[in-house]
Amino acid sequence: MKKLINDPRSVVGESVAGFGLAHADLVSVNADPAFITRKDAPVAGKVGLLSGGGSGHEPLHAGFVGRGMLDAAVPGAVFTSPTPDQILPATMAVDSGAGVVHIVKNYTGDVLNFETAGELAEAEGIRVRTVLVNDDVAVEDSLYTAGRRGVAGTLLVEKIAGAAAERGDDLDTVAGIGERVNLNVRTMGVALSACTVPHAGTPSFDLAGDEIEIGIGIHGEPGRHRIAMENADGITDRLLEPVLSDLKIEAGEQVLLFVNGMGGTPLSELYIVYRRAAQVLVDHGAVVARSLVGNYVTALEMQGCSISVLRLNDELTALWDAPVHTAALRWGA
Amino acid sequence: MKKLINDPRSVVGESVAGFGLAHADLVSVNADPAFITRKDAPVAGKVGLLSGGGSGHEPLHAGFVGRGMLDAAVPGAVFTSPTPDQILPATMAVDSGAGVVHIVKNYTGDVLNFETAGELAEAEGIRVRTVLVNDDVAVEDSLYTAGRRGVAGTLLVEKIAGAAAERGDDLDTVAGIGERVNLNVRTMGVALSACTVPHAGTPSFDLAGDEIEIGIGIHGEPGRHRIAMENADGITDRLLEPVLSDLKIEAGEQVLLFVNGMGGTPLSELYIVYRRAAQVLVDHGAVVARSLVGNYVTALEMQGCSISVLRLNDELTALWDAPVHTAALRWGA
Amino acid sequence: MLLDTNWTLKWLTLCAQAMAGHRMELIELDRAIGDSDHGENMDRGFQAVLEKLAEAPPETPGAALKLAAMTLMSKVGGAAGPLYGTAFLRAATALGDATEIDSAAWAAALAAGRDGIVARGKAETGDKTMVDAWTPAVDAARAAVDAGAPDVLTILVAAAEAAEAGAAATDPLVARKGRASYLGERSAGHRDPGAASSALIFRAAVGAAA
Amino acid sequence: MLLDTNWTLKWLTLCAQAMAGHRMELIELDRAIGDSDHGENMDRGFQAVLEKLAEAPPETPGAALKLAAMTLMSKVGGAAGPLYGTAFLRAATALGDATEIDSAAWAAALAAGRDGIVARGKAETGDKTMVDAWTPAVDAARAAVDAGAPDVLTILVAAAEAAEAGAAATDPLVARKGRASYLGERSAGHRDPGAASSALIFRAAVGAAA
Ligand SMILES: Nc1ncnc2c1ncn2[C@@H]1O[C@H](COP(=O)(O)OP(=O)(O)O)[C@@H](O)[C@H]1O
Ligand SMILES: Nc1ncnc2c1ncn2[C@@H]1O[C@H](COP(=O)(O)OP(=O)(O)O)[C@@H](O)[C@H]1O
Ligand SMILES: [Mg+2]
Ligand SMILES: [Mg+2]
Ligand SMILES: [Mg+2]
Ligand SMILES: [Mg+2]
Repeated sequence: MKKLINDPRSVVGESVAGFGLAHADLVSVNADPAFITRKDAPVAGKVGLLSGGGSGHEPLHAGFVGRGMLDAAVPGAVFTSPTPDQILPATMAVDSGAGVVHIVKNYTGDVLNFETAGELAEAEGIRVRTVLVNDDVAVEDSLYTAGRRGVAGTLLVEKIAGAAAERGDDLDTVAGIGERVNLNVRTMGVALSACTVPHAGTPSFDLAGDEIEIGIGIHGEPGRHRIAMENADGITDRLLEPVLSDLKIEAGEQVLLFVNGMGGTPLSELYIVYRRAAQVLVDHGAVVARSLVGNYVTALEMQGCSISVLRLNDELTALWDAPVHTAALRWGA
Repeated sequence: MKKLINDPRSVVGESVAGFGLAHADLVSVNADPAFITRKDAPVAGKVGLLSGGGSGHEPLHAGFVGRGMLDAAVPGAVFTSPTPDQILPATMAVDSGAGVVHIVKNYTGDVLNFETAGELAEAEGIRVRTVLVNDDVAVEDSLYTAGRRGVAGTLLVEKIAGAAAERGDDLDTVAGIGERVNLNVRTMGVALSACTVPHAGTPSFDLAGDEIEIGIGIHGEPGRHRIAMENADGITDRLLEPVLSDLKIEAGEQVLLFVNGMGGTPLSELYIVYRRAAQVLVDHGAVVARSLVGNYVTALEMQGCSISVLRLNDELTALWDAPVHTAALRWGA
Repeated sequence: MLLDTNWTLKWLTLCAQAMAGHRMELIELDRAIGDSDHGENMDRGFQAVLEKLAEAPPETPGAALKLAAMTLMSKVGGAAGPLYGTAFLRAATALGDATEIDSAAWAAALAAGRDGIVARGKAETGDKTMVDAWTPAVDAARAAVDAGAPDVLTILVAAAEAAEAGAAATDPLVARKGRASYLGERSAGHRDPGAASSALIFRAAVGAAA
Repeated sequence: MLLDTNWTLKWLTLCAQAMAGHRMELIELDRAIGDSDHGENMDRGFQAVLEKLAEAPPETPGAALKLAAMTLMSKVGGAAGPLYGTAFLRAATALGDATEIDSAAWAAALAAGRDGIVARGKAETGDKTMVDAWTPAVDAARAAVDAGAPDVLTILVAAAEAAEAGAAATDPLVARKGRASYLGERSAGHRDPGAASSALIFRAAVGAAA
């Protein structure tokens, strides 16, 4: 394992500290317990937006703290959900009295820890609403699974709900918009290589030189199945098909197309995937009205990508376009 | 070799096409010969700013085309400088009559191809000034080398010269500011792994599991020397020392600190490096007034990073802060 | 013999040692069907428990387990943190202020712990989770009490053996809860990491009484 | 025998074949001390030359070389593109409108080509570049002419052998120009890719006359 780290146990602390130094104009970092807040938190009268989860997905979530997006991010250990003793003070730090929305990716650990933190916050008199993100079509939502995972679509929920909070929507409205985004986004991912969790020291799975994992999440876990390597267009078609059929995109609908890198794939390759995906969508009759391409919701240095499609309407588009000023996503501000 | 590509020979064309589709609001793409221009080029009365070089360094250069930065980017094959038959029409497409500045990284191939293109453009009546970027302190500038390489500092030259052009500076002034940036920035890089050029199919060099390459460029070439793996703080110190001593940074001076990922290193690790580098600079008495952390000037999926330090003054800081609206760098617009 | 505060402290100490000693093994189990963090999380959590116990030594078994519960809750994270935290908390509550615990009280505390895990995680037996170690352990303890086992050590041994067998029995199962459920059929053929760490915890209880 | 348009076309065709056939070998040489693209670039460039020649077959050796020069310039890129482009252009200029080329004219054209490379790239002999193949080739051709070699094939063979020896002689050198110079001492022990491709070009000239 070769990584630019000092000690597997100090990875998150040092990385968050560096993030705080580099973006001191935007965020404040609380070292212990670890959480990051918007510099000007709590913003008077504004609903607070908080998200968190295991580390290793950077820039998610800390990179999205700032005006028009998150008020707080709570980083756990690598691939480990954060704990209530982090989530609670972060929630308190961003509550202006208007309540706080927790954006939680659907994993057992995240759900349980946020559940406890939410109860504790309510006991402190803070109103908390939770938006559960579960956009991954690789996992069937059935009695036989922990339900669909939250993956790259989380960014879209955070951006759009963040814009709603910024314009002054109340707690239920912000949460409702977050849920609407979640209902209208689907994602599917592929890994060309595994990643190495620092404290584990070995790759998260073993993959032959000519194999890829289809239907992976963002924690280095193996995917739903393994197939022989294919070219970019073939892989793109394979990822996009379940996304479109699950989302039931119809001709004429406007969509946002998000090609997300897993961390170790060059941007140039993401654009090759984007090209094909955009073509397929157009052939499908959809209108690609907005797009995002880059390494945003990652799994350390994993090679691969995910494709997300979000069904837009005028309101969601306007909220997507609204100004955002964070370390990793910025426009109009 | 596992890559999200269709055919090694179509990598650049398809990637640029995808880039054009994803950023149709910002850029126009000319397919053959390949070049990318700002949507509204040529901008009346404005000096044109053009850069280019081999592909594989994305988002450099196409990701920096837009308001406040480049008017055109000219992508060559992977790690291969573009040719005059691309550079010339791109130059013509962005000349509004005010002349065009070519920002050229100092490699024999780039220098020769831009030289020819510049002569041909002059023959067409276009005034061309060239800014040669050579910020890499790993290479000694001596009779016995092709001179220092242009690496991550190129981004800083493009941003700051771009802001000068945008505010209406004339050809010589824009070129002069670009040269001033180049004179005041130094960079040093490290590779933890090699990268694989698509048409070559094998990693660009072989590195044992416990070795790293110090003083690498951005073309997958081996570095100046190979050492045993060290921790992030040790590597950071090793990279920063020659940068600071060559730049002769003195106590009280304001600097911009740029930690650039080579493409395959997670953002979290770049922030660990940033943290140490910022500490060292502060101990040195310097003031880290601006910073940039991310994968901006890459070598495909290489793992590693470079550290650049730019000596600032009020004018350079103001130009750095000026609005920029490109696919990969955006603020104030 | 009755279980007392000393035993409880020794048990938690042996748990911490077991997690440190089996850290890589638990990571490796989680690598196969999860995200490679279980051993690291449990190790970090129980080290923190030891620190907390040293700071303010508790006076009853229940107080010790409550401190452990709160610490696991705030230091482990992931799925295991809240689940183990709840289990220890419910067990602590069941024990109340008692300074000495007999077989029946211990069996009841274990059952309360298991019920806590099920209440939070909603897993059933056979879902390939830590429940598959806890439920056999709880059942074995209860059965031993019902059979009139007078000695608490017998209870601890019965529980440990049942937990170990239960953990081993997760090998062929297809996971239906937790992260391993995403793998579907591919989760079969691997031991559940949480069941494995649970077995270590039950075995440590025996060691503390030896 | 005199060199004519047919020979020139055959030469360029054999160059293209050689680049395609030695593509990986040249990539491998460039991988060791450069950026792994030389074989790919030369292959792409000479394939384009063949296409251009087929589109508008030139009528003189000079015209063929000029078309090759312009195509290499616009399709190869990197350092090799402008350098080979300049070499072929200067050689074409030296040949003028001649339809048949004798030994002396060919030796002079080669010298002009080499001078073009040096003018653009500023490399000296021993800098571990293509110049280390070209200069021995030019010298051998000139020496053969001076020695009165009547047959142009003799000249071509002398040049090819000298170029090959020159390329081989770059192995121990430390590069002082081009990308390999960044490696300093580490560039020693590897053949210069541009010298190797130059040797292939000189060898193809023999094949075209055979
Ligand atoms: N719903 C659940 N009910 C009971 N146990 C569960 C449940 N979900 C997960 N677990 C247990 O948690 C273990 C994983 O813990 P850990 O790796 O620390 O958390 P995470 O899955 O969040 O990375 C599993 O092996 C399983 O025993
Ligand atoms: N200044 C120079 N003079 C002569 N030849 C040079 C010079 N610089 C580079 N070369 C030749 O170019 C070859 C490299 O070509 P190529 O790999 O295509 O370009 P690049 O170095 O731009 O990737 C070297 O092996 C060397 O022979
Ligand atoms: Mg986890
Ligand atoms: Mg090259
Ligand atoms: Mg786990
Ligand atoms: Mg090369």
